[in-house]
Amino acid sequence: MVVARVTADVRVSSTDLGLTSSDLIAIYRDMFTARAVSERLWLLGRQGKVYFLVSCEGHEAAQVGSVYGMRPGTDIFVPYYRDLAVALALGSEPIDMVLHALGKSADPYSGGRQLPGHYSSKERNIVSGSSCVATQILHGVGTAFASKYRGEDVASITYFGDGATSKGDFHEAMNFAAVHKLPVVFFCENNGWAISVPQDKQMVVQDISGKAEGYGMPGVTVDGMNVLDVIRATREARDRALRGEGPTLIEAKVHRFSSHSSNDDHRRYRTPEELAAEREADPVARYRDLLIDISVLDEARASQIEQDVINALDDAVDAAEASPDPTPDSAYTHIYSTEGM
Amino acid sequence: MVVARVTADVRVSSTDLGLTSSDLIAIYRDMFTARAVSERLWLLGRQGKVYFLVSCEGHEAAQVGSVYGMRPGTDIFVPYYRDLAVALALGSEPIDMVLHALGKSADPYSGGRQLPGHYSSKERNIVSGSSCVATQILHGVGTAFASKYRGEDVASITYFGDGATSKGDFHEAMNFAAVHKLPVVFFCENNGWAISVPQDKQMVVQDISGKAEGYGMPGVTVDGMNVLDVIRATREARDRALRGEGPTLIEAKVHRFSSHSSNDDHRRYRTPEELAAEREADPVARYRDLLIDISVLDEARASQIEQDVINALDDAVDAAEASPDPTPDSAYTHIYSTEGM
Amino acid sequence: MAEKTVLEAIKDGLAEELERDDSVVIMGEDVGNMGGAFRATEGFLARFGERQIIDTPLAETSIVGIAIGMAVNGMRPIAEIQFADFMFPAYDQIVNEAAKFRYRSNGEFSVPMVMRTPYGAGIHGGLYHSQSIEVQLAHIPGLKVVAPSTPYDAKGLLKSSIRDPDPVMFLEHKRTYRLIKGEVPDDDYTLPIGQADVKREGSDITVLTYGLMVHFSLEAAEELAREGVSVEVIDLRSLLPLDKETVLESVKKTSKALIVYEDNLTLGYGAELSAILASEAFEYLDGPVMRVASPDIPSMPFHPAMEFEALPNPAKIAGALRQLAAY
Amino acid sequence: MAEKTVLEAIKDGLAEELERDDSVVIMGEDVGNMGGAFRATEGFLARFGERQIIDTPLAETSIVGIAIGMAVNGMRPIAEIQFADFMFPAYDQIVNEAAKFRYRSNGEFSVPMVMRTPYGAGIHGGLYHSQSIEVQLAHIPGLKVVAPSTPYDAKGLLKSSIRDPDPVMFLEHKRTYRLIKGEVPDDDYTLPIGQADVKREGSDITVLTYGLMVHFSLEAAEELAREGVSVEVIDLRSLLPLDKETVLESVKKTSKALIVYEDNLTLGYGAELSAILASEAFEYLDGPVMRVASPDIPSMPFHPAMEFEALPNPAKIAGALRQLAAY
Ligand SMILES: Cc1ncc(C[n+]2csc(CCOP(=O)(O)OP(=O)(O)O)c2C)c(N)n1
Ligand SMILES: Cc1ncc(C[n+]2csc(CCOP(=O)(O)OP(=O)(O)O)c2C)c(N)n1
Ligand SMILES: [Mg+2]
Ligand SMILES: [Mg+2]
Repeated sequence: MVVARVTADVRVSSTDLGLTSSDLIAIYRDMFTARAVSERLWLLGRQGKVYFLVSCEGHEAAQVGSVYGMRPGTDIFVPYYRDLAVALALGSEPIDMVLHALGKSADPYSGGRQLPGHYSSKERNIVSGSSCVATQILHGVGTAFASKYRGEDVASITYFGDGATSKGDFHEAMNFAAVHKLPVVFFCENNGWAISVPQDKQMVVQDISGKAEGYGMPGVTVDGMNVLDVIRATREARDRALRGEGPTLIEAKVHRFSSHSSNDDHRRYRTPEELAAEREADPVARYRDLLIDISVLDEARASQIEQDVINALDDAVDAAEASPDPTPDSAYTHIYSTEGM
Repeated sequence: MVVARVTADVRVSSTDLGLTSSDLIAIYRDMFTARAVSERLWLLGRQGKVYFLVSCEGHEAAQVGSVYGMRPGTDIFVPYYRDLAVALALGSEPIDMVLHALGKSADPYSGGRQLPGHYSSKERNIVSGSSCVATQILHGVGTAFASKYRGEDVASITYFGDGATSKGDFHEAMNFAAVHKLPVVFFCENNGWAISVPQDKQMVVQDISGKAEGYGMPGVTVDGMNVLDVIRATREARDRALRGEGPTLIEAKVHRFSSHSSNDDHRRYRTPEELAAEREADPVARYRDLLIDISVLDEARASQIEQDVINALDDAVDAAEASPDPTPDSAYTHIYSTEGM
Repeated sequence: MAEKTVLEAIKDGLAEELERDDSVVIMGEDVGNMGGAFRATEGFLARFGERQIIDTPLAETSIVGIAIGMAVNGMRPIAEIQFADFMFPAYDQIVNEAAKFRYRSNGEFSVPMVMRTPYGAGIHGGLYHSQSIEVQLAHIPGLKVVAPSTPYDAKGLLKSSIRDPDPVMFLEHKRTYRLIKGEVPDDDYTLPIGQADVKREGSDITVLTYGLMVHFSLEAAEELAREGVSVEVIDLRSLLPLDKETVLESVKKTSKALIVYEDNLTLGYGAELSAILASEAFEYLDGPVMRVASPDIPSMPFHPAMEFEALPNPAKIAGALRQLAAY
Repeated sequence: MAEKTVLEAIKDGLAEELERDDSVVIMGEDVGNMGGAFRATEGFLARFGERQIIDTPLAETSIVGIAIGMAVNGMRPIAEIQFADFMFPAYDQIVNEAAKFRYRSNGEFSVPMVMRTPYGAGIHGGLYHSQSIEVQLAHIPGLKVVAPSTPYDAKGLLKSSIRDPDPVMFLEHKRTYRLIKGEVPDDDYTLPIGQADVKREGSDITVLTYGLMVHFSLEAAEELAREGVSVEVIDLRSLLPLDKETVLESVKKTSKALIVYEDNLTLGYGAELSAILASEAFEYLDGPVMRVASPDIPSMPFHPAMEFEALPNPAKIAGALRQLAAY
């Protein structure tokens, strides 16, 4: 029976990944939270309360899986604007996301300075990024260099989309990391689109992982809609990095369920059929089903988790909306250190 | 007997390349001239008459071969600073090289504006380049785009060193050309050094041609010390381009016999043994021997050609030295078109 | 004549040039499938086809670098940079290549290309969708830099830019796209690059400005008029070359100058205008040359409270004008 | 104390900091094997090893971008750009990343890195080994920009730059490397970034300048002294932040200002100095604010006949000083 086989596979899989039942549930909570936050923020956008948004819908398994494959608290994360679920899985709270989206003074990522989608936390080793595509890939190589330089057992992971691979920064980062055998994981969330430009107008090849070879590093393609597969691939890459064998390029194939951003309407360049078909492989629903199949969750427990998340989110939105805006003159701080040299 | 086999091979090789005896001799003349000009300019440098030089010594077969593999007069050439022999094979005269090296007003490439090594000729379809490594690779993609756009039977060839492949421009150029199946040949003269940085500090891989695959284009490595091999590889790439099958990356493995430039002394970072060993595979001497072996040349005829070149070069140096310097106020022309729009 | 927005005028200008000259193409991110981030090329893919409307990979260095090669080989590419903030990866190709091609080849090669890009703040674009980049371009001999403020100017200057034999950086203030409307002739017309336009005549103070700030300055001038101060507003339109004659003539007439720009103060474009006045109109000046600009912060913060704190506005301009008037 | 060249002083400063702080590394093209294009790191590979002296692939975007990541993670990298002309490929990483890291993270992250690069002309480097790049950097809040002119200043400011918590662009005029000598203390010392230095006191005219032009201006001042004109020469040393106090104080004293820089005139660094004077010292000015700079050509041509035509020199500076003196 198919279900039984899947069940057995997953049990083996999760066990040899060292994941307990409560890990498996935590993973689900993170994925569901990411979805719920994305949807709620989108709603706030519709209500005109949020000016700009990037949703992570469709990327939840890839993003959450990548975090569970690394070692949060130790490793260094260099995300891009779509990585809402990365930030959540690293311990960001939904209220942080709402404060950020509203540009509130208490926005923990930037104090209301950055467009929504720019996660940053010194405490959680999430490195601040710009909106400029691909620049952060080089920063992740640099953080990895420093960890190795000091002889630390720390890896870096740097995230980017398929679009980013076209840019010189990607190339230079891959090459340098390979030459220096740096402990860095290149994590590409390939959703097949750079806004409206489909993959075949971006590149000739099908698999972005194939780009690794030219740099002398391994590349793997993984089903980015399957969180356990992503955990496994990321963990292997991390282990390899820490064994001193250098970087790995992981391509997580995913679908972008939403428009590129709240400024975009992807129905202008995609057919309803295409969009509906992609939604069928929903990574959150799929993983939920799996946990129920293998009896890590039952329907009631799952619903309870979801309700708790929604409730917390309701509170978060209320609290964030009531939170003060930045003062005008807060625009003038943190340009330079005030400590002098 | 080895010699006989080589002879037969070369005859077949040159015949199926469509090269007549006089072509074979012209090729030799170009290679020898390039060597002689390089050496002479170096001498002028020693005498303090020339401020800066880049020699093509060691790259002659690759450079001249690439030109004979293309169609001069029709195709578009986008060289870099080391491509003295490319410019010569395309019809530049030694005096042009000397005028250029001296920065004379009659310098046909730039009127004394550019450092020596920056060849340019609208008439000969040699596109002007900067000193900035790798930028020209994108220009060659653009010229190829325009030829294809107008439906012309014209290919472009763009030249660069191993060092240039590290830069984002190379990556972006390769990718775009592959996506648009452009009629362009990427010609990499891999001498294993970016000034003092050896290949293994530049990249992990041995063969630069292997970088092509990640872009979905063919890559070939060719012995850049063997002019006929280079002609064949370039011609195949050109043919492929004009059949509409897209770009090819050619890696010509060569040795840089001289220091990087007249400002460099490579004995600071290379051993005398290494340098001597490389000189043994001299592409000019090797090709000369070959032509004699297959009786296209005999010693007397070869010496005659060489003497003619040297004589012409003597005259060129005298004439160039007597040629006027640029006037100071020639610094102010050609910033914008004077024709208005 | 019809009333159009800046965006519509630009769209018309692009379409007419694509139609007129087959060597003109538009290349950039999302210019095809999506019709551009601001819809400046909406419908173009269907109308002109993939041949003339080229959706490129996400790589600005290559967009500009390849456009240069195309221009060198007989085409007239229009390279779109989706936001001015993303011009910087292409800066090397612009400065070291496009700007120097003619000069370095002693006049043999030229680069007749246009780089179009939306710049400026005021739409809550945050740090990376708000920057001004004119200084980095107008400092570079070999380039032309155009920054229109009205639909009429935008269309006429865009056409001139496309037909120009040299590389033209065409800067479109994104806040003007839909905000600013005006009459635009239906027939083909061009406006010469390098001529400023007196948008409002006055006798007491000269305002030198461009882009969105033209409109804010006109508002302020109107306010000052009610207070009895006559303000002349000069829209530079072209930043390189600069129409120094018009600038000097006006300041010699009014004897007072206020320079308004949105970029951060230090080494903003207005610094050069100040320097010119301090050197070439010194004897005519009856007061300090004043500047209203954004403060020296790295870029515009996202939250409107901070954004509007930092941006110049009609009230700030009026305030400076009052100071000058009272001097 | 010992007499050193600018190059020796820089070399000493680098070596001492590498020695003092293990988090300091030097990365760039040819910094190891070859000891740098100008030999600023000669012998360093042998002395400090491959760990601290990193020969990078030829890719400026990555040199700066990776240095940023290293700095964010606790190191103090010194990224060398072989020639200032090759900074442009890294411009995006400098402007959009290094300069904005602290601001965009609301103060959480900082980028304590130094970018060193030789700039300027006068050595027949042609179009691509001669450019000045200070404007493109000094316009950017979040960066610091230092441009010393003497061995003493170079070493002291270099050490401060390396220890600074923010990204510092350290601009070395390549013509001063071996030309300019001076006394340098043997012991560890630093000079604060942001303080100008009065290199010569005078009472009639103020010259504001930096880099090689300090020396040319001093020569011209000497000449004018013989003609009875007392010229004060201020070496800005730090271009961002600018020591406005020292500048204004001097000009208020002398009432006349000449600004000298090597970059092309339009929107060169001196434009901002002019603008500051025209606005903040207007009432003190007894003559136009003059500038001596290179003409607006794309870069320095190779042949010395053209190069020396274009470059400022003591005679041109003296000429302008005479004009001002006679005003
Ligand atoms: C350098 C740069 N160029 C252009 C943009 C505008 N832009 C923002 S996201 C994007 C597409 C990115 O696609 P991809 O890397 O595949 O990531 P995805 O959004 O699909 O996750 C573009 C073109 C930008 N932010 N930065
Ligand atoms: C963008 C840029 N960075 C640095 C330099 C300085 N530089 C000139 S040539 C060179 C090495 C180039 O090596 P390669 O591409 O292998 O060509 P080769 O000289 O070996 O033929 C370097 C670093 C430059 N000219 N341009
Ligand atoms: Mg994508
Ligand atoms: Mg090489």
